[in-house]
Amino acid sequence: MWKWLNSYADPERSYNLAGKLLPWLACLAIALIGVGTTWGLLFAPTDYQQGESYRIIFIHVPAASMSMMAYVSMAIASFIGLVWQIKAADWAAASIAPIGAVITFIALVTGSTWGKPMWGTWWVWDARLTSELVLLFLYLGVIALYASFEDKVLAARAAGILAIVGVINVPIIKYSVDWWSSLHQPATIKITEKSSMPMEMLMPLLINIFGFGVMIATITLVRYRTEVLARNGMRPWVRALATKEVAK
Amino acid sequence: MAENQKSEVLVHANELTCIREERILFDELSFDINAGDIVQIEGPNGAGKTSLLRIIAGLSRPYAGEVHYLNQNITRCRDEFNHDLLYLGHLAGVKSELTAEENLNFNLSISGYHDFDTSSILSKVNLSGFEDALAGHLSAGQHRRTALARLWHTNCRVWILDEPFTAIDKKGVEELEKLFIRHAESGGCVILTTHQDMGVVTEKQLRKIRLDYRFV
Amino acid sequence: MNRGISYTRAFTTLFMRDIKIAIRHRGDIFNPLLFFIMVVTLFPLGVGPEPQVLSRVAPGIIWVAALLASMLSLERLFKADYNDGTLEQMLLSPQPLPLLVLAKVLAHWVLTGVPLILVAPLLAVLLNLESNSYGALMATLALGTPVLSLLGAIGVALTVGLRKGGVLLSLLILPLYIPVLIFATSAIDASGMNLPYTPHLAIIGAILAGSLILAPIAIGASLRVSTN
Amino acid sequence: MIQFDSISDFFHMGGYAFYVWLAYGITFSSLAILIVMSARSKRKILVEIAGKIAREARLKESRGINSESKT
Repeated sequence: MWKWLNSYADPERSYNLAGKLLPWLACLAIALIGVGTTWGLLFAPTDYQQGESYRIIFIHVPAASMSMMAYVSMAIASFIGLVWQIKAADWAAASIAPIGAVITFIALVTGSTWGKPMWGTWWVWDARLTSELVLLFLYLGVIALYASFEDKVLAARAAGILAIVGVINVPIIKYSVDWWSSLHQPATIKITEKSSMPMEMLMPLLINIFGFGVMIATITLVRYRTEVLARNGMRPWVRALATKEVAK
Repeated sequence: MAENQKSEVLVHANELTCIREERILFDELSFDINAGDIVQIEGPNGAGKTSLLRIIAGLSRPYAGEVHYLNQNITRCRDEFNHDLLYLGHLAGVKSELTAEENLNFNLSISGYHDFDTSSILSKVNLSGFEDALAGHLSAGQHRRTALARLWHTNCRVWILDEPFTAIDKKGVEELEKLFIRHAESGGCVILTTHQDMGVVTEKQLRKIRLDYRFV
Repeated sequence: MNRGISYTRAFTTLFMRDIKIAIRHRGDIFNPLLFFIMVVTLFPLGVGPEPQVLSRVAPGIIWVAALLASMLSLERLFKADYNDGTLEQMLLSPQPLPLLVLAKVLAHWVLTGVPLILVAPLLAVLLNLESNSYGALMATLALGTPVLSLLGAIGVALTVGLRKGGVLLSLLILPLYIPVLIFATSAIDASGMNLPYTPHLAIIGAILAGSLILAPIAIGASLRVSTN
Repeated sequence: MIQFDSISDFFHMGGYAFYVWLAYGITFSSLAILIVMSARSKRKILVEIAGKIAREARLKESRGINSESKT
C-alpha cells in the first residue's frame, strides 16, 4: 500500500495531480459557498430572537468548525510526514497552516461582530471565542516555527512535532476553557442553538460548512503546488518550469 | 579494499542523498566500511564532509537512503549502534564549568562505562596534573585532548571523528594515528575528516572517500 | 573494561552534573527567582494597593509570574549543552533519550521550580492572599511547575538551534500553559471561598502524569531535529 | 422565498447592517487576500529558482570548472 501512496508522493506526479484537481475543486467551492451564502443571506427565515444579525452564523460556524478540522488535518499530515518520512505530507502540512490561521481569524472576527449586537461588547471571554483565540496562537506558533528554520526539511519536522503536541493539547485546552468560562461567566444568551434550528436555516449552514471545507482543500492544493516547487528547486523538471516561466 | 574481502562490513551506506537548503551536497552515495578500515572523507569546504559524518552517526537524517550497521538500519537499532559508536564532532562535548576529570567521568558514564581510573586515562593524553583544572581554563589543545581522552577507554567499534587533530601538536597527532591503527587492527573502523596529512597511517592503510563541491 | 547500561546510573549522573554546573553558576538559579519577585511586586504598583483588589487578583498574579519565570529560566535548559556539543553526546549515548531528557528537566525544576515554590508564600503575604488559600497555592505550584518545565522544555528543544529563539519560545509554549493556569488559579480561588479544591488538584495531577510520560518523548524528538 | 421586501431592506439587515456586512466583508476580503497571495507565490518561487540557476551558472564560470558533475 505504501508503494502505491509513494508513487503519488512523488513530487512531480503530485504536482500535476493537484493541478488537475484544482479547477474542479475551485468550481465546487465557489458554487457551494455561493449557494450557501445567498441562501443564508436572502432566503433563510429571520431568527425570532436575534433578528437579522444571526445571518453571521452562515460564515461564523463554518469558519469555526473548519478551523478545528484544518488543525487536525495539519497534525495528521505532520504525523505521516514524521513517522513515515513522506515529504509530500510535510509539504501538505506546511500548506494548510496559513489557511487554518486565516480561517481561525475569520471565526474570531465574525464571532466578535456577532457578539457586539448580542452581548453589547466586541469581546467577551466566552468559551468558544477564547478557545478559538488559543487555536489561533497555536497556528501562529506552527507558522512561526516553520518560518524560523532555514532548512525546510528540518522546519517541517519541528513544526510537525509542535502541531502534534498542539493537537494533543487542544481537547485539554478546550475543556479547561469551557470549564473556566462556566465558572466566571453569568449565563448569557447562547449564540447558536443548533437543536432548535429549523431546516431552512440548517440547510444553507451545512452547505456553507461543506463549501468552506472544499475551499480549504482548494487553497491547500494551490499552496501545495507552490511548496512542491519551492522544495524541489534542484530537480530538473522544476528548473525547466522556472526557465519557461521567466522566458514568458 | 580488495585485500580485506573477508572482513565483515561494519557500516554500509546505501544511496545516501543529502540536501541542505535546496542544494544537493551528494546524492546516491553508497559505500561499505569494513572492520579494519581507516577511512578519510576528503573534499573542499562546503562539500558535505561533516554532514556525511553526522548522517553516518545517525545525528542527521539523510534526505534519502539509509545507513546500516551490521546489516541493520541504524534507525531500527539505534541503541545497539550507539553502544558501538564513538562520535567526536567539531564541538568537543566538554563543559567549561567542569574539571577535566569530571568531564571525562561524565562522558564515560553516559556511555555506560563504570569503575574506570580517570587519572590514568588523562595521563595518556598528557593531562596529568590538570585533573582538577576547570575545562574553561585549559588551553585549546588541552580542551580538545580532554574530549579525545575517551578514545583511550572505549570498546566501541565504530569511531567517527570530525577533524580530530585540530589544536593537537605533532606528537599528539602521531599518538592518535598509532591509536587508530591499533583500533583498526583489533577489528574496529575509523571514519574521519582532516585537513592535515597523516604521517604514521600510510597511504596503503588509508581509504579515501572523496566528496566534490557541487554546483547543482 | 566495565560497561553496562543502567538507567538509574545514567539518570543520576546527568542529574548530578546539571546540579553541579548550576551551583558553580549561581546566577542561573537566582535570576529567574528575582524576576519572579520583581514581576509580583510590580503588580500592586500597577493595580493599586487596595487589599481587597490585591487579594482578589493574587492567585492570578503569582501564577502568571511563575509561568513567565519558568519560561525565562527554561530558555537556557539545552542552550549550553547545545553550544558545547554535550547534547550530541547525549543523543548518541546508548541510554534512552527520554530518560536523559527527564533527568535534565527534573534538575532544572529542582533548581528553579522549587525555589519559586518556597518564596511564593512570602509573595502571597505581600499580595494579601486569603489566609486559607496558602495550602492550595503551595499544592498547585508543587504540581503545576513540573508541568510548566516539561511542556516548556518541548518548546526549548524545538528552538535551541535557532538564533532568535527567545520570542518564538513564548509563542510556542504559552498557549500550552493555559490549562495549568486555569486549573491552578481556580483551585486557589476555590480554597479562598472554603470550597473543596481537590478536584482541581486531581486534574493538574493528571496533566502532570500525562506530560511526564509524553513530554520526554516529544522533547527527545525535538532535540533530534534541532541538532540535525 | 426571499425574506426581504426590497434591496434597501436587504442592505439594512433589520438594523444590524453594520455587523452583518462587517463580518461578511472581513471574511471575504481576508479570503481574497489569502487566495491572491497563494496564487501569486507560485510565480515568485519560479522566478527565484530561475535566479538561482543563473547564479549557479555564473559561479561555475567564475570558478572555471567545467560542468562534469551529473544531474
